[in-house]
Amino acid sequence: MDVSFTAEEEAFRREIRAFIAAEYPQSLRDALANGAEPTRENYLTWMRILAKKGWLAASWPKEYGGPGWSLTQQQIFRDELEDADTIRTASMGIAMCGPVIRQFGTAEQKARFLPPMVNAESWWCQGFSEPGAGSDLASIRTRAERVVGDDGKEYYRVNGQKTWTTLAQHADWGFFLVRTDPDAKKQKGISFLLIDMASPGIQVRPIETLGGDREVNEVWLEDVMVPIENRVHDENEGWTCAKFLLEHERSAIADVSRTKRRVKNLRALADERHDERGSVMSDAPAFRRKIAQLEIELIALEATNFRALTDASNGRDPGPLMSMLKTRGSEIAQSTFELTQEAAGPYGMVTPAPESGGIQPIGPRTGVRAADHYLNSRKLSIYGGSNEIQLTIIAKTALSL
Amino acid sequence: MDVSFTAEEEAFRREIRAFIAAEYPQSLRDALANGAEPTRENYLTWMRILAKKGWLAASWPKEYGGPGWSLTQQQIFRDELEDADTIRTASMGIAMCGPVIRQFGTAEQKARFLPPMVNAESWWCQGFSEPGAGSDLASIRTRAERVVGDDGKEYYRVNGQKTWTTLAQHADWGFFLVRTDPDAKKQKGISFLLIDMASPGIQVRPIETLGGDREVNEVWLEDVMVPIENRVHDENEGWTCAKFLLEHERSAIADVSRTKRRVKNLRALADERHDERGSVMSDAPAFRRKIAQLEIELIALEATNFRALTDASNGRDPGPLMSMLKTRGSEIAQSTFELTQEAAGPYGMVTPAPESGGIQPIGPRTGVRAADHYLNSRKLSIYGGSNEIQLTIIAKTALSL
Amino acid sequence: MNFNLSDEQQMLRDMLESFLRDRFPFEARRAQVRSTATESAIWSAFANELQILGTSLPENVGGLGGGPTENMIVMEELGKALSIEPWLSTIIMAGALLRDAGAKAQETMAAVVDGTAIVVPAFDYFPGSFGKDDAGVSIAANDGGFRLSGKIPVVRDAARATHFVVLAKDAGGGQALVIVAADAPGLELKTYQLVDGVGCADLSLNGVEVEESAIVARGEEAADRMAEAFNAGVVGLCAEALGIQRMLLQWTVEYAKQRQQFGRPIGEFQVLQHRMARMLIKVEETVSMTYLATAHLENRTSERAKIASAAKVMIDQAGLFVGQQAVQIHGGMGMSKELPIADYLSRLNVIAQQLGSTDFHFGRYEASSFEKKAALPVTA
Amino acid sequence: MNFNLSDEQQMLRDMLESFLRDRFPFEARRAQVRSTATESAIWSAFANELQILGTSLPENVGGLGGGPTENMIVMEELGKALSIEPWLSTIIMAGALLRDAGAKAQETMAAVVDGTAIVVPAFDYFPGSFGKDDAGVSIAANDGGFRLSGKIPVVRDAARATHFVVLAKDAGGGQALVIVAADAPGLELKTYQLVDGVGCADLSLNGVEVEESAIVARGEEAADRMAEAFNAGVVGLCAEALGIQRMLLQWTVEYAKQRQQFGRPIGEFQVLQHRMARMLIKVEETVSMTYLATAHLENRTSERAKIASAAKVMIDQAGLFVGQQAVQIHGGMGMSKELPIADYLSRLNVIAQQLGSTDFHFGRYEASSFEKKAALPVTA
Repeated sequence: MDVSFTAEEEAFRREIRAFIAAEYPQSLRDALANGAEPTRENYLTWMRILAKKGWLAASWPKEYGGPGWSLTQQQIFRDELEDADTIRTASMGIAMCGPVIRQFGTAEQKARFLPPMVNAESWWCQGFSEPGAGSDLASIRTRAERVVGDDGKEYYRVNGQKTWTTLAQHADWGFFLVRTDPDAKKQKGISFLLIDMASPGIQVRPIETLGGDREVNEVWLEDVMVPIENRVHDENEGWTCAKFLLEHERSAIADVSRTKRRVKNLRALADERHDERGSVMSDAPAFRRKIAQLEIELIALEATNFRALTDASNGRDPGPLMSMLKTRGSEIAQSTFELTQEAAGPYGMVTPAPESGGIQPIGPRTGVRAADHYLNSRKLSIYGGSNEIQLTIIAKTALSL
Repeated sequence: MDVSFTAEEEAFRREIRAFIAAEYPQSLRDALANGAEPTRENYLTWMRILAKKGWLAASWPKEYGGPGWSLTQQQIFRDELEDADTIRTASMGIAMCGPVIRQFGTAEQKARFLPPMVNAESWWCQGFSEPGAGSDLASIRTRAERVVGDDGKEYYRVNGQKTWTTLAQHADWGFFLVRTDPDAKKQKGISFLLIDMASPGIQVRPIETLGGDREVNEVWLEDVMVPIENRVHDENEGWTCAKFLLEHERSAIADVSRTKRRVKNLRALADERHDERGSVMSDAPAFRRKIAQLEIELIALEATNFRALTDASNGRDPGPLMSMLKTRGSEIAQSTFELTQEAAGPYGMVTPAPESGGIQPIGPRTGVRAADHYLNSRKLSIYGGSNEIQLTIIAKTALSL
Repeated sequence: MNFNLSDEQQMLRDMLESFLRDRFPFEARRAQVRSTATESAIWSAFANELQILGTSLPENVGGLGGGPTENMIVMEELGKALSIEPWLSTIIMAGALLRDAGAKAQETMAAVVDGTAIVVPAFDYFPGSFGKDDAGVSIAANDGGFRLSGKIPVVRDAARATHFVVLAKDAGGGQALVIVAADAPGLELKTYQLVDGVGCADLSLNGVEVEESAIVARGEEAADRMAEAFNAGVVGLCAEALGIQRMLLQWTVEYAKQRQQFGRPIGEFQVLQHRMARMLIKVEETVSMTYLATAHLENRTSERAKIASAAKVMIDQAGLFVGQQAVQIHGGMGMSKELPIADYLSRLNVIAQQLGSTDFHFGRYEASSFEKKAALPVTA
Repeated sequence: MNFNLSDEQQMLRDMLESFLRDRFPFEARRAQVRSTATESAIWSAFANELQILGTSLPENVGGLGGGPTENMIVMEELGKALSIEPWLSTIIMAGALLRDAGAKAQETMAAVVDGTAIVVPAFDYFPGSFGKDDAGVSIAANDGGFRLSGKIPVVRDAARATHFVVLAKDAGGGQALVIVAADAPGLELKTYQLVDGVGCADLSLNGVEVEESAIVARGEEAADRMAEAFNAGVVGLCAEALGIQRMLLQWTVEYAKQRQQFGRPIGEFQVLQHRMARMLIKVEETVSMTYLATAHLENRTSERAKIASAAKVMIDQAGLFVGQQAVQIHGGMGMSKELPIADYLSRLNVIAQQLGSTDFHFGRYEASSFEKKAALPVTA
């Protein structure tokens, strides 16, 4: 048993850190101060820098344009990105759709779709949830019928509605679950399609969330024509792709690196803000105890995450640890937002003036928009398979109940 | 809205307090020191004193030999009994069986069974649970067949096994749920019988619980002959009696007065014991916060209990408040035992030497047997309809789910 | 000992409930929050149509002589409708600060009752700050009158105030409660909105001049009035939170009965049934504590501050659970603006910090329960 | 960075697990707890059959040179069997106190390895007391040797000890670690049993005489050894708790699959399924923290005390939940002596207080996380 890093790993960490310090644009930091909503260009600026270095597809093997890092290296990379408070990279392509194409795609699909992901040239969104299919994802109704197009080629004609589609307004491409056999039972009869978001018949409408940025959307599809070669895996095998992908999503959702960064921010805030009795909040025994509880849970989460990595890198199936990471990862992140809201007090509760790109804070910047972020964090236990679904998975798979 | 007591109520409280101070035997206090298990005679000593005063059946109307107190007076009486740390009175007759007989019994049954209850002349136990019928009480299998006895009279011949029967070893009588129609569905086909515990064919065997006193028993019934006139209500109407009774039991289980007393003991203990840093535990911020949380929950419980009393005394059905009182009452009592165990530390963990009537404490008396009492308190969320059952009742009845 | 409402109190509840249901649907609330108008048709109707502004105020200002119970009833209904009317500031807290406090106070509160004035206590509704150096107002004699200078952060309802009641300190540390007109020269407001839609402001007083008559209380009396206003405000918040929790529970149960997943309503899943039962338990505990704390105010018992803090703690905790579970059970819909769920949750979050955080009230309860001190600190 | 066990370590686990399953069924445990014998067939087998007593001890006392990982493996298995053997006291803690501490220490530990000695640290396993006046041992020079006097409360495993390691203070406040034979004249034990079945004693030393060679460390070195022993003991407790939690979860799941209510196994009820999933999560978190804390000991990192305390906090909390829910899901059977559930829960309750309560370890974690102190307090 060993918790130390090797000299090589420590050197790797220094390399990452130095790169970020040198290359992360100050202009980006300035633009995102005061809780402003990032633009598409903000995201792409940093993604292009990483892509140029070959680090955007950090989890990918070399043969597909990734750096070919070990799991520990990937963890170090994530830690350093978050620790430096860099803007998140849009990950639907790299983390979710890419692995599906690598696993189930044809040689043509790999050649066509993977390089633009690696090079920050295509932005992907996920079209899974529907108004009637949330936790019960297999009950999707978006319909894809085979038709012959005006050009004489075979197409899927897609009609339906997707919802809660993150950042769809920025996306070039989407990966969709659609029903290709309406008579088959639930999980059967679903296919996995790659759809050009510029196709005629696609409409993206924002879902307004309280205090949230424009993050989620409804996507309406009306007679959208999708070439047959954009289907990944066999027809009616979409559920296999989705299950594979959800496993990947879940491990990302534990999100240890990011929560570590947020706890650091919380600590800074608690060092600055005074409670009603005039004590700095990190000196108030009750608040300090709450932070300690959070930190201890996070230490355990990181250790569990590490066990899952160890299993995966030794070729063992981490199994129900994935559902645990999703459940506990989301809960611990939510606690962090909750405590940050508490530490920020009224200073975190000021709303942005309409149409502004941010707010004029009434207190220091650390707590800006803490209340909005808290509210937004409630989604963490809902999406990607709600925590109730995860607990059922754990009971069924790990305990055979 | 009013939280004050009237002058009459305050005078009533003084009267109760003076009576207890004058009449509660010091010999009883001495006998029960150091966590000794009370004997039958210990219980009866105090019950007889109360009965002589006319206060044993405190919740009963005058016509049946009770004092005819208002609900507020009853609450004051309970508060004072507990506040003075008096031995509990065996309540299965007064609180549970008596009300059923008053509600459903014949004039003969009332005349025969109620006065001995009021006068501390009969001790009752409850024969409901069976090994296969815990939460699912309606699935009891103890069988009662009608037969003609050697004396030519009609009897029920009862065969079966009851379990978790509290203090059955002391009981003169038991009230039992038995199946009189094996073909009827669950709740139908059950009757409510009063059985003389001295009847041939009854065997009472203790269930050993870890660190617990001899409190619960198995009761085996083999060809026990029960006169037909010992059935309360019609044949196959036993479930009606049981439901009526369980409502009564539940309100008693909130047990506010007793928990208040226990919190007082906890406070005394926390004033005395030092934590690892040398601070008295009631000065340690974390432990003090736990006590405050407990006290606040208890204040809310008492107020909810009072609302239920108000409803009942105004002829309104308190409805799901009863299930809430059971759920929260048991949880809050369990927290009290949990914190008492924590405050007592090793001093509460010493086990009684075998066969002794108590233990030689290694610390002060306040914390003696705290660990045993904690363990024993786990039953509070199990018996009388587990808390899971209560939550289902709340969901069904109050929320129509 | 009883928790019963009188017939008049029951009528007040019914009237207000049906008024707000008809005249203040959720779209009206959204519109009011978006607008920057300082006039409110609802408040005007309270004054003129319903004539309820004086319900809990004394007869010497034209009120009906009610008290904490009437305030509780109103606040619960305002909570149910998620109203942003300044009842808490103007009727409950300013009412307590100015009750029987001389001619100027009575004249001001009389204007409140007829709807022409909105009086707001100018004190930090969210005690605690980043460095306390520049907070606080000083008062000094000046040319026959007095002069006020200083800053007060995060004053709720400030944008709508016609008058403020300011707590100021003189050079010797003596306290004074002073009425200041909102348009007084030297008074500046930096306004902003919080996530619950209420307009707040940081106040700066730069040599604001007031006459002797504007001083409504001094010294210990001023502190006592602050404590009364604080306790009454805390209990009012509890009642508001109760109304909010009730609606969240009701909507969640309705949604769970109708929303289908896995071929049946999600309300049939045992885990959600038990969770909603737990929500109901929390709501009923909130009822119990709100009633209890109100009755203690009503009876002016010696425990009223302790019970008010106990109530705030429990209700904040209940609100956290009820609000979070309402969102969770609504799934994504709970976060969308199509439903009012997130708005109600946001208000609960603000309440948890308003007039003292949960931890502050824990501490205040502990001080009273463990230290047997006669007087409790109000804020710091 | 890895949490993998070596093949030898895996073999140790398998061997011990199968040995305890065969030779120490729960009836044997009940009998051992009831008896007052100080001999244990299990410990003898550890010494002679399995020859594992030296697994984690250095080669200079006849050990195999293992360390924290081996101790973790053994403690987890002892926890699964609810064994009361003094591995924690004798191998882990006395092992840390006496490691490389001179001739007398090595001779004593060599006797441990061959099973002829049981060495027990004589210090309060449950720090904190009712008035601390009479606790503590003094040491004074006497006639070429030394003389020890004082009291030590609640020493675990005392009844089986052949030797104690006593922490004593001289008149100048200097500390010394001293080996004292259990049969030394002037040493008195008041013995009793705790609810987990382990024999404890309050020790009185009334002028116990020892030679210079019995002093194994002084001053800062003595304090360092105490700290090492304490950290190692805490992590050992975590591993024991892990074994206990595993069994409680396993039995609960088995019971829920078999126990019928309302016409089906109670394990089919969603509420209980989710609760058992939560139990599993807690057990897996216990695994993670136990591994992590063990690896920090193994690497002797500067964070080992902090992580040990973090582990104790989390594992105590997990134990409370897992233990209580095991009883709840077993219903009445969970409290009956027919099943071992309550015995396992009782041991978890004792662990939550042993070598520092949950709150103590919270404080120790906080001191390290918030105050950036180099040294952490061990006990007071």
